[in-house]
Amino acid sequence: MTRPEDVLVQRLGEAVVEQVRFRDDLTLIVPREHMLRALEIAGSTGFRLLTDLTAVDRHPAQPRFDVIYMLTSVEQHARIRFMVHLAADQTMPSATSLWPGANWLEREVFDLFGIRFDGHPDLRRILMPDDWEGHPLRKDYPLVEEPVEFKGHTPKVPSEIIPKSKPKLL
Amino acid sequence: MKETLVLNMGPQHPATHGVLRLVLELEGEVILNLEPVIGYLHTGFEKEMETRTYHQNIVFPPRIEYLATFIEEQAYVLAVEKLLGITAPKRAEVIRLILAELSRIASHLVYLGTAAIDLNVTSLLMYCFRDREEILDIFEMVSGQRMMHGYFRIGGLQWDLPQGFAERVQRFLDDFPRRLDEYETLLTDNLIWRKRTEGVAVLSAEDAIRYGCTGPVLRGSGVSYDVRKAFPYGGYADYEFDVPVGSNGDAFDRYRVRMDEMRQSRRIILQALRGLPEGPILVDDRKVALPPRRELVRSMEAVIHQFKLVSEGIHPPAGEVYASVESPRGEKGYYIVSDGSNRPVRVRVRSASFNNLQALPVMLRRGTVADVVVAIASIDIVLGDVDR
Amino acid sequence: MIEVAIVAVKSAVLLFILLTACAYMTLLERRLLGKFQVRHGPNRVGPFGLLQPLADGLKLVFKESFMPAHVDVIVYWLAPAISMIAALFVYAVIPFGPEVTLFGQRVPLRLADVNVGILLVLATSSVGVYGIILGGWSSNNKYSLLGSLRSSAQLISYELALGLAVISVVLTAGSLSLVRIVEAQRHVWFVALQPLGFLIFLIAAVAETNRAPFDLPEAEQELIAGYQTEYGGFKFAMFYIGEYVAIVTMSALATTLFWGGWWGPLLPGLIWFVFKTLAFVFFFIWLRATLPRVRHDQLMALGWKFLIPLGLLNLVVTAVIVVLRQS
Amino acid sequence: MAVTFRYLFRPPITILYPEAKRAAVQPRFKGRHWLTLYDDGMERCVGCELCVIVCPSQAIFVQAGENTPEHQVSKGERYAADFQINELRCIFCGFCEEACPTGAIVLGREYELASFTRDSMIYTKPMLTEPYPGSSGRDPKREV
Repeated sequence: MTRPEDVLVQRLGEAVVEQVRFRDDLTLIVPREHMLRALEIAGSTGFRLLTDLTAVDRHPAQPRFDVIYMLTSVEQHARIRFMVHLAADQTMPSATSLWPGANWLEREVFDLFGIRFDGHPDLRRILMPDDWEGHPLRKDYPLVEEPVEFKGHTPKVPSEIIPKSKPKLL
Repeated sequence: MKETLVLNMGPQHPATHGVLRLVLELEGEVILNLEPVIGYLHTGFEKEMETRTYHQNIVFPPRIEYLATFIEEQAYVLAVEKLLGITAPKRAEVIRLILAELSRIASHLVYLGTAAIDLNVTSLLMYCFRDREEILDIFEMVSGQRMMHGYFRIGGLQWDLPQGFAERVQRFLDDFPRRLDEYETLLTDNLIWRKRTEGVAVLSAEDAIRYGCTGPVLRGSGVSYDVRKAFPYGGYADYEFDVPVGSNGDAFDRYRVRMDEMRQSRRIILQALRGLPEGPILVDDRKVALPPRRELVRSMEAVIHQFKLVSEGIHPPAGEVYASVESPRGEKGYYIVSDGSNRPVRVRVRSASFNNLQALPVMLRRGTVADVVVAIASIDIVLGDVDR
Repeated sequence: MIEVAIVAVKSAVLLFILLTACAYMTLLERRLLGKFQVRHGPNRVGPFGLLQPLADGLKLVFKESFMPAHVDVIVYWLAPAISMIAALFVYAVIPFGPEVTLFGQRVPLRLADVNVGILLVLATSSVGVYGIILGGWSSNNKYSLLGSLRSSAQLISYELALGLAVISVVLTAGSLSLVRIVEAQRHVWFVALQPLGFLIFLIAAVAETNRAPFDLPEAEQELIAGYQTEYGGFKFAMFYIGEYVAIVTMSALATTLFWGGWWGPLLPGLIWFVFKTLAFVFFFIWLRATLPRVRHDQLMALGWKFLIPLGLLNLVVTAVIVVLRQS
Repeated sequence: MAVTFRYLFRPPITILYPEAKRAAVQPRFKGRHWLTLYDDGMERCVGCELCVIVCPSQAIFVQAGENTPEHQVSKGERYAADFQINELRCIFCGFCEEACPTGAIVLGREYELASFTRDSMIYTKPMLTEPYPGSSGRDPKREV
């Protein structure tokens, strides 16, 4: 039996630059310019539900952002994840023409990461106030902290109490 | 040219279930345009979770979505376990499942009560909360807290079940169907209730999928998609239950679906209680789980593990996973990106309410002000979940 | 001279009783709702919360009398007053009991026996709705406006049905005077002769008093208390009194028109009257604890497509029977 | 309507707080903190700061001091010279209790923790330490 993911990968062909499989999750890395086309193909292959659309900030690595699309096939019970590497100054094509539900998700990514989506009908901030400056989920956005109040002592700020360990690469 | 009235409903409004603001453009009482404005409860949980260890982050999920607390914890814990490549022992898994299903009942009861009070059935709210209290009492018995439990651990549970747990749950479940029937007499058999919900806030199956709706909203529209069946997690594959599905996609169908889901949850719990296995409740991996407390006095090694695990935390391998569960509101997923350090690089909370709420303008095309209330209640949003 | 004094004393006593009754109705309602909802209800102020209405009243009177910007000041003040006065005025003609003898003076337990009493009742209770409409309009608030619009729509739909039901009773009794109507029920209460009329009257009465499940003008969950939104303090209290007195009025009317007024075995008439009225008040509260609210278009549909045709039918049938019996 | 009518005669389920309290909180209830003692009166806390580290809301502050033979406070080398918990920050997750290797910090049964000033909600060591062994409800002879 061929799984829907495999069918999709076959149909996408050249558009997929890299396939990553980690703990049964299949991630397809697609270049930015093919993304919309890839989503359209995925949609017609049965992955009709746009479960999630989000981004990850890899600062200071380059390219800085990953934009992630998670699709689900409601009928065939399969999932697929698309990932686009995006430089800080690049924009993404909007998926709102394929899924009206992408509207808010893209607004959220814009709000929290500052990634712009071309062709989005109404790209405004959604969670933060309209006059907010900066994009909070970027890694270079400072976490504003205050030490907890104690009598006669000023402890370290919360995020420094457990030191962040060095990333170990597989 | 027609004159229209722009009405700001919320963020302080009795029927918006939190700090939701709706901008309505009205002609008389008929809605021409509707735009939900969210973000009033945005607390930056995703950012905060990046600054804490995997273990500390257990406290956040129930605070994000405060009605189905155990399901939230389950979702997060499952995601981290998937990242680590471990599974909890069988007994822990079953206990989680029982508590998650109790959470589902508790959450649906809040839906039922608030949906009823939005239509001014004031009494039902109290009846529902009475039943919910009993569930919360059970939760307190198990975890020591009624809502923000912090009971699930990565790789298992904090404690085993207390004495008398099964009997208490059994007692609740024995009485529960009778109460549900009572509520159905109050609502399902009530002409006014049916008139107010049938054909109101209709969402077609096609629209529901296009807007990314999940949970009872999607199932009410006739799509049988339940994460518990589609991508079985946490042992759901072992139990028999049905996925109730509606047909018209209106507020009444969503109500029916939730009522039936409560009965199904009861069925699952009964099966799970009967088949509750004995055994450990925490994985025996000192890199993930704290050593048992009795070892701390005897073994120096245990103390060292305890110190190391608490002060440094868990180090999952670099990678990214997405794990989701079926919350009472729909698919609740945690997407965790790890770089191999003790803190996540990114935790993305896929919330069902966020997507479901987005479909509100579609549901209320040419509806009236009175329908807004019904529609919001039928989506059953939790603003903490929407804004995170 | 002595008649005037008696009427004055009676008015004062009645006013006092009504206002107190209205205050205690809030307590009764809250306690009963509490009972319905398996909780206690207010019980902090005084034994069983008996002083709660007093505390509420004092609070409302002494509260700062605020006024939102851009209101139409005169109408804004006038509206609650209309609402309250209209509600109280109805009691001029409601008979509470048969004549009693007090201090050697025969005192009828009513303020006046107007020969078109029932018309007066209907007329004044309609005036009460103007209070709501004007209040909502003058508040300069969108919710209030919507509430008052709903109220006017409701008034038109239900006043008619109410009237039709009442006319059937009038035909049966052969008089417009409330006292005569009650006296005509000495042997058979009209609820037995006019069951359909009673049903129509009951539904219309609930709608007329803006009570659940027809409390659309207030509709807390939709319109945030509708026309009352911008009112506070004493002005709000007047609205409140208006509303609760209207409930008592409708209960008293139902008793008078259909349940034989003061007639009843053993006990004195006044007690029977009060007892029956209280039973209806209880019914109103019970409805509130149980039923969902209807939508305004459904409310209109119920009124126009259902109640009014039925009322007309009832009227025609009654008329035919009355004529047949006379001939 | 019959349903609500039936309820009219059922006893209320709410309790008249504050006159009537909840019958009993569950044994596992996570309430206010206590620093427990051994049954000989020694402090269990050894000032290791694990609770400080694990606390997700950083509500705990510990300053360790060295035990000396003349001034022996706990059964280890060190003891908590100062121990404060900001109960306003505390989210009652119970992680501190779980992390504590000597079982010194426990969450008690008290849930009425309201106060009028922020200052009075910062519990200091004298407020946190049990007045006598076992007064927090935990057996002072227990192993951890």
